[in-house]
Amino acid sequence: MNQFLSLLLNGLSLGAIYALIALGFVIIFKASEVVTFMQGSLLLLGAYLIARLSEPIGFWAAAAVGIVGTAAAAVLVERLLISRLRGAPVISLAILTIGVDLIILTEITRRIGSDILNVGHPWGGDAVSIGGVGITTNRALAIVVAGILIGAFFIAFKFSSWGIAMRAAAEDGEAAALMGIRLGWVSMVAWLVAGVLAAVAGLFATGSPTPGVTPAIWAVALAALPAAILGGLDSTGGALVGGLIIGVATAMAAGYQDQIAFLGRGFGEVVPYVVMVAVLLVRPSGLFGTRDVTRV
Amino acid sequence: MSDTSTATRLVKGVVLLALLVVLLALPLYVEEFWLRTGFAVFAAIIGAVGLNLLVGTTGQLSLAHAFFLAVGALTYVYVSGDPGGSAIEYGGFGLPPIVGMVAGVVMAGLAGVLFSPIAARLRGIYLGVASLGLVFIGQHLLNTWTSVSGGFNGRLAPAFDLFGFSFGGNEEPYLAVLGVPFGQAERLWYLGLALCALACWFASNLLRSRPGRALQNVRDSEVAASVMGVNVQEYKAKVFLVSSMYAGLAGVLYALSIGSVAPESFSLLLSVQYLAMIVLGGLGSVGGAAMGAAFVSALPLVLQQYSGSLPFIVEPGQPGIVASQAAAFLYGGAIVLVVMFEPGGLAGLARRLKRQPRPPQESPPVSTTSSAPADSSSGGTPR
Amino acid sequence: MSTTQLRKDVRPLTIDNVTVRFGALLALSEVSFSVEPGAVHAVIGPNGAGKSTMFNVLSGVYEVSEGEVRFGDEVLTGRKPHQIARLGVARAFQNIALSGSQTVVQNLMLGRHRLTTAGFVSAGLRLPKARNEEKRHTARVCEIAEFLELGNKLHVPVGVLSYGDQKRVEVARALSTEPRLLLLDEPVAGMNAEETARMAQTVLEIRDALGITVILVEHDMGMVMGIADRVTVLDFGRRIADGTPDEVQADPEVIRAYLGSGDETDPAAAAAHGTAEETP
Amino acid sequence: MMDETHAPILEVRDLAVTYGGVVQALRGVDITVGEGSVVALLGSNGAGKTTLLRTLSGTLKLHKGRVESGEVRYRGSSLKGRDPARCVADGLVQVPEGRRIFSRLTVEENLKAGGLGAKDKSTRAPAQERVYDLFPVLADRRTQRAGLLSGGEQQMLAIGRGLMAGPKLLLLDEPSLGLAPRIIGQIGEVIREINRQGTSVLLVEQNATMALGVADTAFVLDVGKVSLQGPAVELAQSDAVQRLYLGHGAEETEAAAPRAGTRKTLARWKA
Amino acid sequence: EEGGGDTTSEDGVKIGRGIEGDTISLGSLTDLTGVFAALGADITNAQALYWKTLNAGDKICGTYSVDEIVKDHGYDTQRGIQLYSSFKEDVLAIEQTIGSPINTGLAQQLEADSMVNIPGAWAQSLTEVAENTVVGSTYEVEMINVLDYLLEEGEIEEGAKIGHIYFEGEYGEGGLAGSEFFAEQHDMEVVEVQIQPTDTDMTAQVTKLESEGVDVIAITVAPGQTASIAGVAAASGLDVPIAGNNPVYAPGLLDTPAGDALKANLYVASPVAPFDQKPEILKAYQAEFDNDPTLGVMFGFAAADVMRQILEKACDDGDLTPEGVLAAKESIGTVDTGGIAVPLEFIVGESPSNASYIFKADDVPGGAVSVSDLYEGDDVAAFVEGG
Ligand SMILES: Nc1ncnc2c1ncn2[C@@H]1O[C@H](COP(=O)(O)OP(=O)(O)OP(=O)(O)O)[C@@H](O)[C@H]1O
Ligand SMILES: Nc1ncnc2c1ncn2[C@@H]1O[C@H](COP(=O)(O)OP(=O)(O)OP(=O)(O)O)[C@@H](O)[C@H]1O
Ligand SMILES: CC(C)C[C@H](N)C(=O)O
Ligand SMILES: [Mg+2]
Ligand SMILES: [Mg+2]
Repeated sequence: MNQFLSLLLNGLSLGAIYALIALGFVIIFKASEVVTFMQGSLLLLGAYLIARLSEPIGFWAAAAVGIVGTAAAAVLVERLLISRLRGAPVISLAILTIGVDLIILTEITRRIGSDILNVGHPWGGDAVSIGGVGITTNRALAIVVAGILIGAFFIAFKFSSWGIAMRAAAEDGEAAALMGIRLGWVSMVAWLVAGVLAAVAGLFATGSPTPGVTPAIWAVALAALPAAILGGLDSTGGALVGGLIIGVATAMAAGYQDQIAFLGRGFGEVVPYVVMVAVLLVRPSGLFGTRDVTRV
Repeated sequence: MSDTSTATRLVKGVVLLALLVVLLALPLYVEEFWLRTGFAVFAAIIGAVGLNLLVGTTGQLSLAHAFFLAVGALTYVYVSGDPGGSAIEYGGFGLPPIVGMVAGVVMAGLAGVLFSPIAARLRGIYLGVASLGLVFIGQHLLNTWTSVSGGFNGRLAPAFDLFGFSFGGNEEPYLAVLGVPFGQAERLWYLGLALCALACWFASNLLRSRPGRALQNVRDSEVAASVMGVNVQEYKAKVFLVSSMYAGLAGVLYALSIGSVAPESFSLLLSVQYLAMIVLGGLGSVGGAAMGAAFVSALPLVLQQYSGSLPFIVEPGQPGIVASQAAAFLYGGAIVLVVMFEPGGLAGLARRLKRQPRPPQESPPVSTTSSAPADSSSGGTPR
Repeated sequence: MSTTQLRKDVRPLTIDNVTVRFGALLALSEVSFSVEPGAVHAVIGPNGAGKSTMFNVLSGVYEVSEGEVRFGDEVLTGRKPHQIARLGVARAFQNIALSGSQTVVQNLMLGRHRLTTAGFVSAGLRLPKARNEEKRHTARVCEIAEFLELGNKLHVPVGVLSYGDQKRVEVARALSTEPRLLLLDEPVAGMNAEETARMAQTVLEIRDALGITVILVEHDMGMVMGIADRVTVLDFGRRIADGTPDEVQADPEVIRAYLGSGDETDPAAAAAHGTAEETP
Repeated sequence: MMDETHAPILEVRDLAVTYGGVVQALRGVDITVGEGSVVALLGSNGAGKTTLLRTLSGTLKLHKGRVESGEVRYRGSSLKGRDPARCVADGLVQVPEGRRIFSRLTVEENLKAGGLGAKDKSTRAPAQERVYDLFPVLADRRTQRAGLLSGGEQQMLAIGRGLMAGPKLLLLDEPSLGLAPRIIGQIGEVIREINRQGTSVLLVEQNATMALGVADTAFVLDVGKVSLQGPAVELAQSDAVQRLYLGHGAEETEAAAPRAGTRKTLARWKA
Repeated sequence: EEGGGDTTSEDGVKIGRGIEGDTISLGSLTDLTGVFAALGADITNAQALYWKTLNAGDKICGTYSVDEIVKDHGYDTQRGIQLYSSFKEDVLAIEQTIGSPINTGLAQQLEADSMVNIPGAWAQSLTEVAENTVVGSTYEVEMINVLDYLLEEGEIEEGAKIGHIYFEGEYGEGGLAGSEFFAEQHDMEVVEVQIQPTDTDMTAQVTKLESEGVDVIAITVAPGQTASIAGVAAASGLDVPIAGNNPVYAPGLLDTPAGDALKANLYVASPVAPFDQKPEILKAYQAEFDNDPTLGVMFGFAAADVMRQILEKACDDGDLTPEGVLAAKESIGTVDTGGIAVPLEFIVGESPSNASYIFKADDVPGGAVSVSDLYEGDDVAAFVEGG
């Protein structure tokens, strides 16, 4: 039972990090219908900046610079590349982000070399106990911060016209422009937000119990993709729920690996995808995604 | 109108013929490395042309291609390979390689048909990522099913031969043309060229005829297609069949080009590379897929081969940028540049060189959205 | 009725008590009427009355909640769209649903789908059978394009054609299936008066030359009253009138629900103003 | 009728536009819209009507079109290089051709989107109420996905959405498309109504009866050039307009043609 | 293909492929941009430094300097194999091939080309190919050694429960086979947990081991996971020794929040001595490069030194053709690298050594201190015989 609770808590905290990244996918998708493949390298960039700067300027300043820097990088990509390709097939834009991702990833991998960079969180490897179950402070904070950020976006979408502007711009840019929606602005803000979210996710993804910044954390973003899909790619709430489901499923599959060993060792790795496919078979647009309706 | 179209067709024919002649003569002049790279490119072209039928022509976004390649490759090594393995033992039927090749193609096709009902429920990016699930599940299966796959490190692939003519291994019977001995690399080159040409020819015929038109209309509007008498589900299943048969053949050639197969090779990365091929090449056209495949599969190698001569490159071990990192930068940059200047893919570039009129909705709208691609019936579409 | 020589296999169409629901919305409510073989039968009614929904039922895109549609002896309801297409029911869409990147001929050749047989193998290998078939049907399709005044645009991608021409391609594609029953949904929307007249003419030609049944949905009353043999009027999913053009035009219910005063240029008569200010 | 002496809200001078540098869509167009007037713009398919509106609203470059020469002045200042969002903020609002509603948004969200460009936020709620009054069917369908509306309902939504921004100059591209006759009459009335409230209107129409009925002046565009212009009532009497746009005289052709045998016919398919 | 283009040099040594004048070319198939980039960079750096020093001094046979052709495959099998074909005509032997699947894929070609090759890995299956020159004990032997050391030192007892976290694949399964064999000998039980190289958070895995009540954690993973395992174990109060194969450790781990836990509990078996035994190598390396070196550096030196000795032997035998080099490798007997690596003896199909260095993590230059000299577990002999 204790193991179960512990796995559950751990899964939720992991899921909170996935949710942050998934929300980045969702926001860019909402604003442009592009699925970005850059979240991984943005996350890495954010974590790298924070880790490199926390020694000279202290953790909090480094965190601020890292988040701003990552957001700036995302905005730069949007301004220099994405915004100039308005009207291009979205699938081409997705491939473009792969190219950019490769460049950033290569450069940061080169800079990190064989080191494992320590981010220097003030909470270090501390742990807290919730209901008798231990969890690192880092992860507990991740849950709180993800909850706050996602809640804020949920409210922003619900009670402002920002969400409508984004979805309108994504569906038909020209018509949206004719409504006075500033396409460049909508898209830029979306990328900026995705950059911020990636950096925040990177901040927590590289804290205890993960050792620090290695190029491998790039792959965390990969696990967040099924989370975003499962929740529904255009749903803020879906990003949260999807992230948590994937987080918990992953933790459970790892923790109860003997019980599912009949499916083959290492089955845990495919669990996120199995969960996602199962959900999609029942709900083809994810749990909370907008259903696809057309008529003639 | 038809005058100019026969003229362009003539030009196209001449260009293709010239290309074929060059490709036929190449083994007489270039080194083995390039022939091997060429063979890998041929394999990639076959796979990309198949994927393009599915994604570009029919609008079914699939990232499962790596899985179908794996089915083809593994079936080949199992059917034509011998039992063996030291640490991990694996089985094999040891049948003639041509049997293995055909079996690989058929099994991959079968896998595609089995997947198509799932695919039929999903659309756009949801289909894309769900199909990615197949890749992960497939890799897990291969890692677990060691008696077939040889486990994590994989197993050797038997060399190909056809009626006693060997394409690898023993190089028999001995053959030399114009004084150039035709060894494994040369022979494989021709095998790849022949299969690739056949695959491209078949696909372009398909696109220009009844099934191709039906598939394109399924992409543009499923409802319209079905009202015109196209059985949409059946066609989707069929295109999955054909596309994964192409993937299966590509998988067999992939095994031959590496000489071994390991589950790890058939990863998400491979699927994404195939998608990049057809997008960078230009969705919907056979020539585009071929160009994209050459671009994606050969460029990293070419760059690595030559980036050493760039001025700012340091020897491995020195601080700075080493050749392979430069190659990665250049490759990433090349992808960005292609999309920036030809969002519709390299095929658009070729077309521009030919200065043909350019229809406004050139690149078929494969959207990653949940909605059917550019469905005019959704009411919001302009005329 | 005209002097048309009917195609022998053209049958009467019977719509029997058809109801279509979308949640609480009754898009069609117990609608019944029948269409004589070889007639031009118009279906009119206000926006949202259920005309396109009726077409969606006839072509199998929507399932009925209740009721039945019969084409001769064949029951259409419950069949898939492609099965209905094989029975010779063709449709031109209200919102253009062509393949924009394909040429006019290629779009029309899709119409030949049900009449041709080339499969993946024979087409991919360019077997003689497939090639001959392709040639024969291409020739026919060019005739049809010619007939719809598209003769000089055969190899133009339809995406660059003007709206009017695209509408013509829609009609031509439906004709290319050699239908027994042709459904036209607003074929002259976006056309000016002269072009409308030409399209009206074409519809009559189709009926007369091919001897098939045409069901026409259109808001252009000039055209409808000019060429329809019979008119059914829908309002809020219900059939409110059915008769000859003259009868229907005189029906007060139809005037109230649909036609308005008839003189649109006189703003005082239009109900609009009243609506704007008197709706509670 | 409007007074012709009003200062123009819009002046188009010698405007030439090409697409992709090759297709000459407009070849020297001069058009004036007087402050507070309704101007109709007629022309057959491909004449360049939509192109003109795109130039005004700043969306031309989204279609790879370019202004080659000439100039456009809106309320005294040049529109050159002004982006669509600025145009809307300045009160220049276009209702695009072919509906272009946001099919995945609900009806109400579509209207909200239409109001995003309005400078004065307080006008949004009353504007929305007014649209619902004009088209009660939209009010019934507030929460329905717009893509599921019937063709005509979508057209009503498109027009309603355009009204949400509180335009000073409204550009309407074929608003009557796919609408029932009674609603077309209603649209004509709406145009007059908003005009009375101070909005100038440039109306592109195929339905010349309606357009000439509500317009003060009219222009006819023919392959990229203005071929006819004048007060709407006068233009309605001209031969060309009568024949091509009002359909008078068409009936005769229609009746005569089949017997004359000049029309192409189609033989039955035997196989 | 040139066929047998062998010639004889002035001093009577037969030479062929891969020797041009006084220069021997060696190939290197490494990973500088993929998942093992960190390891690949260190090995590559070290080897470059080794040859640089050698070329400036004694050279091979007093005559030949060494030139490297380094290719980066980014851990992509297909690319690795294509890159092999790009240089196989130009190199005499290969001093480094990272990636088990790539080594497996190349096996046939290595045999056909008589290409002596030093894999950057220690899997049992690699020893089956005569050309492969595995520098160190196999993963199995390593794991037995480190567990035996813990038993010897009283850190664990007979009948203990071993929790083993391991990678999918040959590396992980090799380590697991070692601990399973060891457990059998000592009445122990193994709880296995498989992970993927991409996993970074080990909470769930450690939680499982904790609930199973294990007495020692064996790990066959990569450094990132090591830190996570130690950190989570410490946080949850699972204070047991951690026994690892050589690739589990990197000195950079000491800067992570898990640093203290690692210093307290981690024991690693390694084919190469930690830096505290060879401070001169660390110094030389740090003079040239500014990164925090891992044991990959020691391995790079050791591998280069083994290659040098084989080439010297071949030269002495008068045959520096590939076949000559292969023959030299097979007949060289025990190779002593002067205490960089364990003593090696190459017999096809067998672990080249039974010994390992055992070290603990510590805040010293190089991040590790040896806790014993060469260590050979009592059970290793039995394991090697039992096959
Ligand atoms: N798939 C659907 N889901 C929900 N409502 C629908 C659907 N299809 C049609 N409707 C509704 O049913 C009613 C009838 O629509 P239909 O398209 O048949 O009208 P129509 O008579 O063709 O109108 P128009 O003349 O404007 O084209 C409309 O109110 C529409 O909103
Ligand atoms: N995006 C484009 N690219 C190239 N040519 C175009 C484009 N849009 C329009 N054209 C061409 O410009 C000319 C004018 O088109 P426009 O759409 O302005 O006509 P229109 O008067 O609005 O016609 P309609 O009544 O059919 O709406 C036509 O010849 C058309 O083919
Ligand atoms: C260093 C080791 C972890 C290398 C690993 N055996 C591989 O796959 O290459
Ligand atoms: Mg309709
Ligand atoms: Mg227009």
